[in-house]
This record gives sequence, structure tokens and C-alpha cells, in this order.
Amino acid sequence: MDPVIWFFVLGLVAGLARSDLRIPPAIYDLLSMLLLLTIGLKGGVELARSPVGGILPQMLAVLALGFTIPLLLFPVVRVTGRLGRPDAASLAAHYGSVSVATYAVGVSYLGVRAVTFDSQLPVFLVLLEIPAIIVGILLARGMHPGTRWGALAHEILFGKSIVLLVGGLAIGWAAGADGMRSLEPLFFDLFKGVLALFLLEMGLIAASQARSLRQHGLFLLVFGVVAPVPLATLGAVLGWSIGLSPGGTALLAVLSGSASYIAAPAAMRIAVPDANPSLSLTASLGITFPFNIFVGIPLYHQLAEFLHR
Amino acid sequence: MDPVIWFFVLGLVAGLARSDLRIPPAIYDLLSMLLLLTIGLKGGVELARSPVGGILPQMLAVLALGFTIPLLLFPVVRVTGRLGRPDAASLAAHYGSVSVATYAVGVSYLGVRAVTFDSQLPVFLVLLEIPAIIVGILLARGMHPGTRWGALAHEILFGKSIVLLVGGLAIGWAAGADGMRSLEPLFFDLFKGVLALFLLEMGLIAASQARSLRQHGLFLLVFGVVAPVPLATLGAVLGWSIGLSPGGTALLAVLSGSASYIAAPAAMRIAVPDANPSLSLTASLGITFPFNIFVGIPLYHQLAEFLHR
Amino acid sequence: MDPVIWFFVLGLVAGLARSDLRIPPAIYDLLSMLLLLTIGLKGGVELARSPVGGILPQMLAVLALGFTIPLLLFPVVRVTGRLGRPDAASLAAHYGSVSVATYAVGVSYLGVRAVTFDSQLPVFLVLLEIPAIIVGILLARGMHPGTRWGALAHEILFGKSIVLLVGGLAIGWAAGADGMRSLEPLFFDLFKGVLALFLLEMGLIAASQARSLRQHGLFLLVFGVVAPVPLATLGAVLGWSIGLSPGGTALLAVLSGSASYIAAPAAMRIAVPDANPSLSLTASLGITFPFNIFVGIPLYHQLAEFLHR
Amino acid sequence: MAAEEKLKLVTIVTEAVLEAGITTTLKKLGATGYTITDARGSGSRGVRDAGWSSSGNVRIEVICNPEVAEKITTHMREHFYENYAMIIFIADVGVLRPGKF
Amino acid sequence: MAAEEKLKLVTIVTEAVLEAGITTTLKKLGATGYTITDARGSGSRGVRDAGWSSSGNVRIEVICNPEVAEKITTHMREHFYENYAMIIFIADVGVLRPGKF
Amino acid sequence: MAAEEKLKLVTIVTEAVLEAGITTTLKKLGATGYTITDARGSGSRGVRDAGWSSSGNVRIEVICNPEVAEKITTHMREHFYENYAMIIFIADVGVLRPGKF
Ligand SMILES: Nc1ncnc2c1ncn2[C@@H]1O[C@H](COP(=O)(O)O)[C@@H](O)[C@H]1O
Ligand SMILES: Nc1ncnc2c1ncn2[C@@H]1O[C@H](COP(=O)(O)O)[C@@H](O)[C@H]1O
Ligand SMILES: Nc1ncnc2c1ncn2[C@@H]1O[C@H](COP(=O)(O)O)[C@@H](O)[C@H]1O
Ligand code: NA
Ligand code: NA
Ligand code: NA
Repeated sequence: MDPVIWFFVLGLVAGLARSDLRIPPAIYDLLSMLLLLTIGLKGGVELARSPVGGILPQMLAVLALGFTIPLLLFPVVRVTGRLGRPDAASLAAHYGSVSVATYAVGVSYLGVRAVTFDSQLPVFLVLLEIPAIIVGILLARGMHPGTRWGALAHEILFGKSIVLLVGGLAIGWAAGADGMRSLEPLFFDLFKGVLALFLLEMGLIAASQARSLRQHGLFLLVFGVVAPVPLATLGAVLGWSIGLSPGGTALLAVLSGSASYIAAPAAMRIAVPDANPSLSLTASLGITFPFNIFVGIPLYHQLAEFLHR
Repeated sequence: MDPVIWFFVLGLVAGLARSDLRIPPAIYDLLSMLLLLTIGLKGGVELARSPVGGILPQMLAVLALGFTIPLLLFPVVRVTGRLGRPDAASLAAHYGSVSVATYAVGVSYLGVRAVTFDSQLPVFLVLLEIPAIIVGILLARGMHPGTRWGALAHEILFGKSIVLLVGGLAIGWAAGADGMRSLEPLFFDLFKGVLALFLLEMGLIAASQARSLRQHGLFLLVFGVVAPVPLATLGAVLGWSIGLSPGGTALLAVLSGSASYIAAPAAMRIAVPDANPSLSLTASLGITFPFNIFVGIPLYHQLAEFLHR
Repeated sequence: MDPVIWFFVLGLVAGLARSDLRIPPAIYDLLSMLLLLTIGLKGGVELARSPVGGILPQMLAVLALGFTIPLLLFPVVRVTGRLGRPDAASLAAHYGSVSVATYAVGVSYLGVRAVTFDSQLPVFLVLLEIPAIIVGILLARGMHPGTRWGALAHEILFGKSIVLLVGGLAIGWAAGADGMRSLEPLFFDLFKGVLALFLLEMGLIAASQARSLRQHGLFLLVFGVVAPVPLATLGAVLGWSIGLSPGGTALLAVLSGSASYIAAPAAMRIAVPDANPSLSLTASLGITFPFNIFVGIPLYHQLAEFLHR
Repeated sequence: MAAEEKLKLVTIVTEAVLEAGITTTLKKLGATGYTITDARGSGSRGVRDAGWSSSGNVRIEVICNPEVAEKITTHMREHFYENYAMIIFIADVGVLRPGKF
Repeated sequence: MAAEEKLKLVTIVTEAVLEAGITTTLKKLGATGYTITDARGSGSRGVRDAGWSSSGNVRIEVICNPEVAEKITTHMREHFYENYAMIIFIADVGVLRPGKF
Repeated sequence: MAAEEKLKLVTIVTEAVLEAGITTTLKKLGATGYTITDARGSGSRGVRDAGWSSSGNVRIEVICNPEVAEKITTHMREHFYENYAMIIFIADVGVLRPGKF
């Protein structure tokens, strides 16, 4: 198994054992900043190397996926989970959006197996982060007059994750492989190590979700484990049909099967105050994230290979 | 001389000159986390590569050493230092336990000289950290009913240093040399640099101990310089008799000659409130630590070589 | 263009767009610490490799430059900017002192073009940081009795930037190229990456100066863009006349054309309270710094090449 | 302390995510300034341990006259009490520089 | 401020190492919550500059009724005053949401 | 709370760069100690967001008797009000350990 995943386990165990191990918020910010920049820069370099023909239709298709997923999830969770409108909408937004850490683990997983993937995947990562959040807010409040869409749009578009991903893409693309050479030691060589530390922290956070899990009981557990699979399948099928490579198909599956725990929670907390934040966070971070890095990613990779037979 | 040591000097000078140079606590935490993980991971990889036969008897011997040292020190410091029960017990606990930074400098010292050491040393590091603390508490309060042993045991066993060392060992062992390849840039290549920054901070902290040194006067100074040598000798003899290599013998000497300044102070502050914390900390961090990295380590290395003639 | 500069642009854009992207102060401290140490260590290694004959007269010449620049600037800004004594003196001090980040970008710029430079440049960096601050204080308050020169001297001489630069120089010199080998991964290989992150932060800070720029209006803008050129020319001519290589001449120009935003602001805030801090900071950090990294450095390099025809 | 003047110190402890919104509001409500420190804590909505960025609290202090204090507390009660982790407490303080606040 | 109710604000400044123990105790003594900020300082036991993890202070605030305040101060005096760097000060504050505390 | 004694809590919020100077002064003026937390904020001199080291505030608390409080406020007014971002507010607090402050 990819060693970085053991760091998640270590964090999880330490957290559940109520160890005094903590990662200072400042370090957490540094690690996530490095991850986002690295993913962006790597993608930019790839795009510069092999410019993608006809990427626009693909981008539209991916955007469509981002808008669709929450619309599919909303009714399902309302009924099966007997959740109120706000909670159902928030949950739908979380699972419609994406998790950068899960993506990074997916990249690392493919890397270990020397599976290549299409250079536009980081672009899809950016495209998938936002739409579901907008849909989620609409689902929760409808066209409620009070909504300060301007402020919200600004907050989401210039949120740090988008800025760093897009910025990284642009810089990597402008600099190209040669220009990036001198930046590789920090951004590329340390990638796995940084990811390992980040997963350590993720494990600690996931452990802190355990208590709230008990509150929300069985539904979350089941949902967190079951939901990713059909969502990932949707992504895989889309990736295959828009002509991505097996690796790219797998990563698109990972993206759509992953749930946001940074952008979505922040936006929802502001825009849908009456949604219980710990509910969505526990599902996405406490259940779906571990499920994906242990079971999901290998599964989605199989699926992609299968589709490409 | 190993350049990393100059960073300690730099920190010491800056601190004594009351420079405004500070290392933020968050960075201190990051550096110590990296050191602990690296030591653990390196050890785990070694263990996986060359599984150690009959390590168990060795581990028991080392555990015994950890329990013995404080018992030997306690009466000595009570008499020579005319210290009260709590202070004497706390001092004994500090010197019975170990200093990870001193160990790291020792590893770096051997590395510079291309001296190899047995793969189980990191395991011994873990084993030596705890027993002395337990003995110290017992010496201070006897079987005092009030002692919340459960809580204490938990706090010590799941303290961050143990968690990261043991976690690192396990991950390194599970991943093996090949699995670790992608993590080497962060955890192995940067080791010396991280150690250098950590020593810079240690220098700053040691300088801040200077004032309290004046208070406690001559005894601390003498004790901090004299005590490590017999303790290290004890460790060296044990290492030699349980059949460690010269390098391993030297490192076991370094361990038993070093004094804790993280685990022990924290545990003692809680469990033995009436011990003066600055007394033990000044001795271990302000005197013994510098003594060991400048004089002790080379000395103990000689000693080990001598025993193995 | 050197990719690290794009990171400044990214930070600037994010800041102007009021993104929530922040770099924690602790990380800012880590990055600047690494930059200062790296510059010092690199310089020390170079000095050890090629000991400089007759460096002392050069050092005196550079010191003289440091004392002269503020004396030249003071009357100019008083008249052209119609600034009060304190503000004029503070501005003169900022531009007489130097910017480490600008120097680092210069080093990186020459590196990309494989231009070598004299090993004593980091020494000049240290020498240029302080004199202008002293002159600035004198200009502002004259030989005012109240001035606590002792405290001030201490604060400036043992300020973190000087301590880390000088400390790095000493360690690099003592360790030499071989001794530094094991520290290279952190301090040398990561240099460009660390600089990139630091520039990202600089961009964010520069953006936060924008508002105060509006207040102080046109003068600052013009001064910030115009002043560096003659100052850099002064440095270039001096460098050429004391026999520096083209690369060294370019870097000395960069140094004298750059403006301080760490040492000078701190010292001035304490010693010249009635100077408006945002005025000098906006000019040096919001205007001159970007001007130098985009336009100045290439220009000064041309100039140096031209002088050496 | 002749120049001392009686005012209110309003302290708000709430979720870090609200910082930007609240500071903007405070100015609108007539506060001349505010002071913020990062905090963690525990209350009716459970432990908020600042373990990571968004799980922490901020502690916002505002010195103002009783009218503005009244406005602030009312506004907070109406907009945030129901759905957010938040407490507010008010104390009497003396300040120098009358009229600054 | 009709809904305002007089309560006590108990502020404890002490060694960071005591945080976990004290927060547990506070709940036992009947506090409904607490707010913590990291701090540094100086006092009879010397300078505590937070230069590194364990050398810092924490500043713990508890809003409670006078009885609980009494209990807290008594408990702290008995268990910590003798051996730890610690100060406690109490102020009167008004809060909204009567009965929450 | 028999042992409780009325004292003043003086809180100074000002530029981080002044910390060293002010703490030295406080001792000179007779304060037995102080507690400092890092802060950010906004006031008449604009936003101080702690975006980087020197752009932040510190929040300094001193518990002392009224005389010392008077001395502190006077000294601060004379030396810092004109040129630095600074506010001071004073509250009445009760402390245990009479005579400690
Ligand atoms: N009784 C209390 N004393 C001090 N702080 C409190 C108290 N109750 C709540 N808090 C703080 O206010 C935040 C929100 O409170 P709550 O809405 O009750 O969860 C908590 O996270 C604490 O930081
Ligand atoms: N007079 C004071 N005013 C404000 N804070 C104080 C005072 N005395 C002590 N402190 C704080 O309480 C901590 C412990 O005080 P002490 O037990 O006197 O060392 C110190 O580190 C300071 O943070
Ligand atoms: N009305 C206020 N309430 C709370 N804090 C304030 C207030 N005014 C100013 N401050 C704080 O004091 C600092 C300096 O204030 P000023 O000198 O007005 O810029 C600001 O950065 C704030 O942190
Ligand atoms: Na998704
Ligand atoms: Na030992
Ligand atoms: Na200059």
C-alpha cells in the first residue's frame, strides 16, 4: 500500500487515543498551500508540454457534472436520510464538490503504479470545486432575495484553494518544464512527504469527527460509504466517454467520488447558516475520505481499466 | 566539527546577546515532528532490511537501564545537591530519560564519520524515554494514593514524541526501503538541515536558561557536566555486553548520557508539582545538552571504540 | 522571465482581489529565516573557497556608500516631496538600507543566466543594511539627548536579519563546501522554492499597501520608480571602480537600488515615532520592490555589463 | 484619572468563519474600531479547538458607548444567535481620550 | 438591554501545561463553557515568554454565576496557587440569553 | 469571596513593535506583572491585520492598584498616544491573594 496512507492511519490512531499530538494551524496552512500549488504547477507544466486539443467541450462536460451531482443527491438524502432542506442541500454541495487531498492520494496512487493521466485533470479539479456549492445554496434557500450572491461569488472564486490552483496552473504553464526546474526540489520532490504530513493531520481531524459521528448515527455512516461509488462511476463513465486515458478516467472518478471539506463547509456555513455543519463534515471527512483513500481509489482505478478494455 | 553544531552556537550567542531572533512555536513543533518521524522512519527501514535476531533480551536489558539510572541518581543528588525529595526525584527522572536532539546529533556525528550502527537503536530510544519518568514520580510521591496513574500512563504513552517515534518505526518497517523512496526527499535528505534549524532554536532556549542557572548556582553546573559521563559509560558497557556494534554502543552511551527536556519536564510538572521545573530543565537543557554535543558524543564514541578493541 | 517572479504577481493579484489567501506569520518568519541563512551560508562557502584579497578597502568603500545615499536623498525628498524632517529622514533611511528579497531575486536572476559574482557580495549586503538607518535617525532628531543610542545600536546590530546573515556567513565559512554538503538539500536546493513562496507573501503585502498609496498620492509613485535608478547606478559605478566582476557589479547595483522594508521600518518606528511609517513602507515595498524585480534588476545587469565593456 | 470616561466593552466570542462579516457590520453599527484575538473554547455547541483553521473561535472586543453596544448586541442576537456558536458579554470600562470612541 | 443579566467573568492566567486538567475541572465545577487564548507574561514566578511550547501561558475565561465563580477560585487556590504560576481575577459582566450560563 | 480585593485591570492595545519597550516600562512604574496576547484590529489609525510580523497589535493586561494604574495611563498618554496606534481601557476587578499585586 502507498506509504502515505499509513500517515493517515497514524493520525487517526493518535487522535482516537487522545494523544497530545497536534499540528499547528500555521503548519496545516503551509502544507495545504504546498499541495495546492504543486498540483497546479504540475498540471500547468503538463498542459504546456502537451497542449490539449478540444479541451473546451470536455470542460463543459465536467462543469455539467459538477452541477448535476448535487441535484441528484439532494432528493435522495432528503428521503433516505429524512434530512431537512438545509442539511440535505449542504450534504449535496459537499459531495458535489471535490477533495484536493483525495485527488492528491489518487495521483500518488497512480504514480506508484506508473500510470499516466491526461494533463487537463487539474483543470477539471478546479472546475468541479465550485458549481456544486452554488447549486447547494440555491437548493437550500431558493432564489431567496437576501442572498448576497456578489459577495458569495467573490468568496468562492477567490477562495485560497482556487487562487492557488489556478495560480499554480498559470505559473507552471508560463514557466514550462525548463523554467520549473529550479522549483522542483520544493514543489515536486517534496510532494509525497508533504502529502504524508497533510494526511497525518487529516487523520487527527477525522478522529475528532468520531464523536459527532455517534450523534448522527447510522445514516451518515452508510451514506459516507455508499454514496462515493455511484458518484465515482458517473465520473468514470463521463471521463471514458469524453476520451480520457485510463489514468485520467480513474482520476475523474476519484474527483466526483470525493467530497469537499474545505471550500464547501466554509461557503455553506455562511450561506446556509441553518444547516448543521458537523453533519456534512463528519460524512465527508470522517467517513468518505478514509473510504476513498483505502477502498475507493483502487476500486475506481479498476473501474477505469475495465471501461477502457 | 559537524556544522549543525555551529547552529546551536549561533542560537546561543543570539540568545545571550538578547537578539530579537525568535523561532515561532509552530515552527518548533514542525521541526521536532520532522526529527521524530525521520528517526522513526529511518529505524523502521533498517529493521525491515536487517531483522534483528534476539532483540527481545536486548530490549529488556535497555528497559532495565531506564529503570536503574534514576534509582542510582536519586540518592546522589539528594546528598551532593542537598535537594529536597521532589527536586531530586525530578532531576533523576530527567537524566534517566533521553534527549532526542542529542541522539540526532549523535547519529549525524557517526554519519559524518561513516560509522554504521545497529538498526534497533531507535527502538531503544523509545524504550528509554519512559521508565525513568515513572520511577521519578514514584520516588517523589511514593505510592501516594492521589496519583492518577491511569491518566499519567496515558499521557506518557501517547505523548507526541512516543507516538511519532513508534508511528515512524511502524511505517518505515511496513513500507521498507523501496516504499520510502518517494518520502526520502522530505524525511531523509532534509534531515541535517532540519536538525540545524532545531539546534538553532535549542541554542536560543539554552540561552534563556542562563539566568535561572545563576540562581541555582554551582551544583547544577557541576552536576550537568559530571553526571553524563558515568551514565554514558553505563550505557556503553551495556551496549557492548549485549553485543551491539561500536556505533550502536556509542549511541546507547549517548542515549543514557543524555537528559530529557520534553517528555520528562511535562510529566513532572503535572505529577510532581512541588518540584522546581527550572532546576531540572536548566541542568538538562542549559548544561548537559551543550556538554554532550560538544564534548560528550566524541568522548562516548572513543569509549565505545575502546570497549570494542 | 524567472518563474519566481510570477509568484509575486500571484500574491499581488490575490491581494488586490481581496482573496482570503493568507500566509501565517509563523510561515513568513520561517521563509525569511531560510532566505537569510541561505544567503549567508552560500556567501560563507564562497569566501572559504576563494578567500578575497584586499577585501577591507572594498568594505570601507561600501560602508561609505551606505552612509552617503541617505545624505543625498534627504534634501531631495524634503524639497521634491515637501516632506517634513521626520518623514524625509525615514524615507532616506529606507532607501539607503537594502532589501534582502530583492537581492535574492537578483541572485536568482544571475543564476538563471549562469552569471557568476564575487564571493564578498553577501558581506556587502550586511554592511549596507545598517549605516543608512543610523544616518536617518540622526537626520530626524539630530544629536537629540533623548536618543538611547546604546539600545538602538544593540537593536540594529543584533536584529534577526543581521544575526542570521552574519551567522550564516560564519558557519558557511567554517564548514566550507564539503561540510555544507549535508545541509545543501534544505538550504541550497530549496532556495528557489522558498524564494517563490516568500515572493507570494510579498505580493500579498504589497497589495495591502495599495490603499495607503492612494493617500500619499503621486509623489510616492514617482519617487518609488525613479529613485532606484540613480542609486543603483551609484552602486554599479562603485562596484566597477573597486574591481568587482560584472555579476558582482550588477548585484551591488541591485543592493543600492533596493529599499529596506524590514530592518529600517522597525528601527525608524522606535527611533523616529513622528515619521509616518506607511509612507516609507508603501514606497519601498509597494512600488520600488516590484519595480526592481521586474524592471530594475535586468536594467542594472545591462548597466554592469556596459560598464565592463 | 480626570480624563477617564465610562464606556462599554462588548466582547463577542464566536466562530472564526464569521470574522470578516462581523467586522464589516461593527463599523456600520457605529463602532470606531475593534480588537481581535484567536481563541478556542467550549460551550453549548460543543468544543471548538482550533485544531484546524475553520474549527476555531475569534474573540472580538469593541469599546463603544451604551447606544452602540445596544445596537451591536441586538444585531448579533437577531442574526447569529440561532445558528452560530456565539456568546456576548458586556462590561463597564473607563477610557482615556474622551470622544475617541 | 432588558435581557441583560449580571454574571461573573472569571479569568485565569496560568501555565499552558495545565490547560487540559483545568478545562476538565471547570466542567465538573459547573461551568457551562470556557474560552482560551494563548498568552505570555511575567509575574512573581518570572517571565513566561512562550519561546517554546511548554514555556507559555494560557488565558482561560469563564462566564458563570457567583456560586460557580466562588467554587472555581476556591478550587484553583487549593490545588494550584502554591506550586504553579497562576493568577485569577473576577469582573462583573452582563450577558444576553439569561439562563445560558 | 472573603480574600477578594478590588484592583484595576489596565488593558493596553497597541503596535507589536512597542512590546519590549512597554513591558520594561511597566515594571519601572510598579506593575508586579503583565499578560500579553497577540491581536489584530482596526481603529483611528486604520486596520492592523497582523498580515506579517510587524503589522500586528499586542494586547497587554496589567493588574495593579489604582495608583499604579494612574501612573501607567499617564505615562502611555504622554509617550505614545500622539504617534502610535494605541488604546487603553481600565476595569475594576477582584483578585485573590491580596498583596500579590
Ligand atoms: N460559559 C462560558 N464562559 C466562557 N466562554 C464561553 C462560555 N460558553 C461559551 N463560551 C465561548 O463561546 C463559544 C460559543 O459558545 P456556544 O454558542 O455556547 O457554543 C464557545 O466555543 C466558547 O469559546
Ligand atoms: N500583575 C499582573 N498583571 C497581569 N498579569 C499578571 C500579573 N501578575 C502575573 N500575571 C500573569 O500571570 C502569570 C503567572 O503569574 P505568577 O504566578 O505571578 O508568575 C504570569 O506569567 C502573567 O502572565
Ligand atoms: N473602539 C475600539 N474597540 C476595540 N478596540 C479598538 C477600538 N479602537 C481601536 N482599537 C484597537 O486599538 C488599536 C489602535 O487603535 P487606534 O490608535 O485607534 O488605531 C487598533 O488597532 C485596535 O486593535
Ligand atoms: Na464529488
Ligand atoms: Na539519560
Ligand atoms: Na538601497
